[in-house]
Amino acid sequence: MPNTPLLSVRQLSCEREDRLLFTHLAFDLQAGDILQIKGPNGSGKTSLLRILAGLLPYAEGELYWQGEALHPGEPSFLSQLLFIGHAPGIKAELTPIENLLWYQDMHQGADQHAVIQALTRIGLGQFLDVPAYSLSAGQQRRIALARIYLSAHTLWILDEPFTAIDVQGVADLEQCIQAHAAQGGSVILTSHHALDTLAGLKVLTLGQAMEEVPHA
Amino acid sequence: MYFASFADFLSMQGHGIYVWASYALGLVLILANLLVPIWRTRRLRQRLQRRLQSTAAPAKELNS
Amino acid sequence: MHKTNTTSLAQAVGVCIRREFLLLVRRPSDLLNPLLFFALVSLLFPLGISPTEAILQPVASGVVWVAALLATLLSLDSLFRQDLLDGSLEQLLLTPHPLSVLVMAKVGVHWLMTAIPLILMAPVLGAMLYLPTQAQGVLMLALLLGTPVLILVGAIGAALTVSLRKTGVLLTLMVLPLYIPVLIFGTSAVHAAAQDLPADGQLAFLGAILSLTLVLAPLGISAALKVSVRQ
Amino acid sequence: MKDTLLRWFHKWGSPKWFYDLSGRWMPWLAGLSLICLLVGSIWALAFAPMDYQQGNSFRIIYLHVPAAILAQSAYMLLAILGVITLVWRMKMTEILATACAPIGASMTFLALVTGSLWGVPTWGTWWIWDARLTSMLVLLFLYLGIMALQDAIRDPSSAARASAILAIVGVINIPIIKYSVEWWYTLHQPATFKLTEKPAMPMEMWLPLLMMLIGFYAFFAWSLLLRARHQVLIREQKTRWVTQLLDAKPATKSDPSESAKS
Repeated sequence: MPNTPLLSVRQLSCEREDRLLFTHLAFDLQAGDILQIKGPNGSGKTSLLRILAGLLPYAEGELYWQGEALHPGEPSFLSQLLFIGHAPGIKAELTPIENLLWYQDMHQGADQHAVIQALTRIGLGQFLDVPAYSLSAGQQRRIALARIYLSAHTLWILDEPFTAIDVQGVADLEQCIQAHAAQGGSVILTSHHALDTLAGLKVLTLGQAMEEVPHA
Repeated sequence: MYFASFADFLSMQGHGIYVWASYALGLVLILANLLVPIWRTRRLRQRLQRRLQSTAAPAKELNS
Repeated sequence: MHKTNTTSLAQAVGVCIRREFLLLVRRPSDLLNPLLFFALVSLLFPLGISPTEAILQPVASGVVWVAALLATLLSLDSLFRQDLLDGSLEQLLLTPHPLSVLVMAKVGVHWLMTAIPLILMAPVLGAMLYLPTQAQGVLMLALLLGTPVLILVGAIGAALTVSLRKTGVLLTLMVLPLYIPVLIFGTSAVHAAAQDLPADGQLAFLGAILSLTLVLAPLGISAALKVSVRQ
Repeated sequence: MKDTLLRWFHKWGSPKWFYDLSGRWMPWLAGLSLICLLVGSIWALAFAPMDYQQGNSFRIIYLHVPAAILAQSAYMLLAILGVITLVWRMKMTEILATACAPIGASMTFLALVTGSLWGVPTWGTWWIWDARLTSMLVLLFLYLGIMALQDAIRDPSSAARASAILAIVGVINIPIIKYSVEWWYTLHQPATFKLTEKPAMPMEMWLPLLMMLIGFYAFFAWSLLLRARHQVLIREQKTRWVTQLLDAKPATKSDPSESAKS
């Protein structure tokens, strides 16, 4: 097939605490797509992201990555995935640099300079050597978000990336997401933030079919 | 019958207390493992039927 | 499309070891508590039974081993909990590297930082309980072979109960029965050495249990972590 | 042949199929276990000969040995169900494992108490650190550990998968524990008469034992199915087949969130 979708989901249903969050969910994600998951709180947005990342078992459905069936924890998939969830994943005793260096070394390797640059870009320039426990929750979350600037992963799954970021930071992050999509990567994110300015944006509201958003 | 009389059967030359105690415990455990699930299933079915008939009550999760 | 060159496993393990080391060094109380507990339990026995050598000397190896067992179990309770709470445990699952190897790095550093001081302390407590000096060496060797098993098996229990808020007795109930072979061979090794008998049979057994646990436990720990995180 | 096995495997995997099938098997199991246990115990108590050394307390062997065998095979079953649960994620094996643990635990307890009661006339006390009794005590703690873990985790399938891992770790450790306790017993206890060692048994002794063993296994299967059916009803209470099963009138308007999970 000319372009197998990067990620395709078929008949996915998810049950949490015996409450049926969504059922028969199906969509395809092409390279270059930016998919925004919308829906009221508790409609299963985070659960869907965690299922795609392989962090949550699902009752029924199939997931395909580049055409092949995707099993949770598949190394070939994980080496292409950047997942930033609700919990920042930051060790409080380590400094932002140490935290970020750990992530880069676990995935694609990075040098100290690039890490410092990313942290400064996200607004943590003065807190490079401060242990994370003395930073605010928002700042800790930004350490995790700084991974976006350093990431060469194909698929980004971001859960509410724009919370705890100031206006200038949001614009910078949007521009980074747009560039990533332009280079053939794709992003799945949840956000209450309006993203209509992004090209290639698709919106999936849980409970309704996915629809293209005409580029403004 | 191995024993001469019923009394002899009960006393078993002094070992009766231990033998009968063991078999009593065996009976208790076997009955428990049979009656407890039966009773619980019956109770669950009744509560499920009552909830379904009423259908008004929200589908509260029954787990016992 | 992006050409992603993932870091090598050796590099990832090295980074994990460095991080664990940093974390433990920056939170020394976690290291100190098990050692204090170890000394305290050994102190209770003379008070509880009697201070005379005739009574303490034969039970010395048992007391030291039971205290070491409980101290290790105490240090394991919070092995993964903080990682789960701050989200780094699920990120560990999301790395392309095999989880069982990364977990070995973490548990290995934990053993190095908690069991080695314990092993160095054991002869002191042994002497306090009138353990003959010729048994001190075997005591340390037996502990050296036994504590990794205690920590690896205990880590499986810790991984299984990481998502529960309070686990205290549950972890002990699950894991202590599995410690019995180590306790039996460990104490009898020291006991034999105390009577100038060869203890290499028991030590060989501890070594066998250690090699079995080194091979199988990481699989158990990573499977348990995957069950606990994927909830 | 392979696909029929797979199809059978998957059929058993669906709770509805299990519920119907177990409904048909249970009467037979009930009959078999009642007959065997009744005849077996009467035979053992009244007709089997006394042991020349231990006297009538020997009759407890007809209860102690089947319970001990059942205790260990139930743990093996727990481990096997655990492997299937972890590898194939089958809901039914989760349910069967949850149902199996309490029965195994009560059989271990029965074996433990009958073992010590049996020992009283010969040892003079109700507990000595006999190798087999101690291993039985450890097995009881292994069961209690599994049941405590199953109880502690809220989500039923995570609880089943977590206790499956503990069961597998436990089953690997059982031979090691048994050997080390055996070795420890011979080290400290000079080889006195090992009470629980079965002396060579003549025909009229092991026939009732065989009968009791069959009875115990049938009872085990019966109780397992009973507990499993109860678990099935709990976990499938929202499905259509359970609603029909309860032959209650389904809600007037079709319930939108109704999902016919097979």
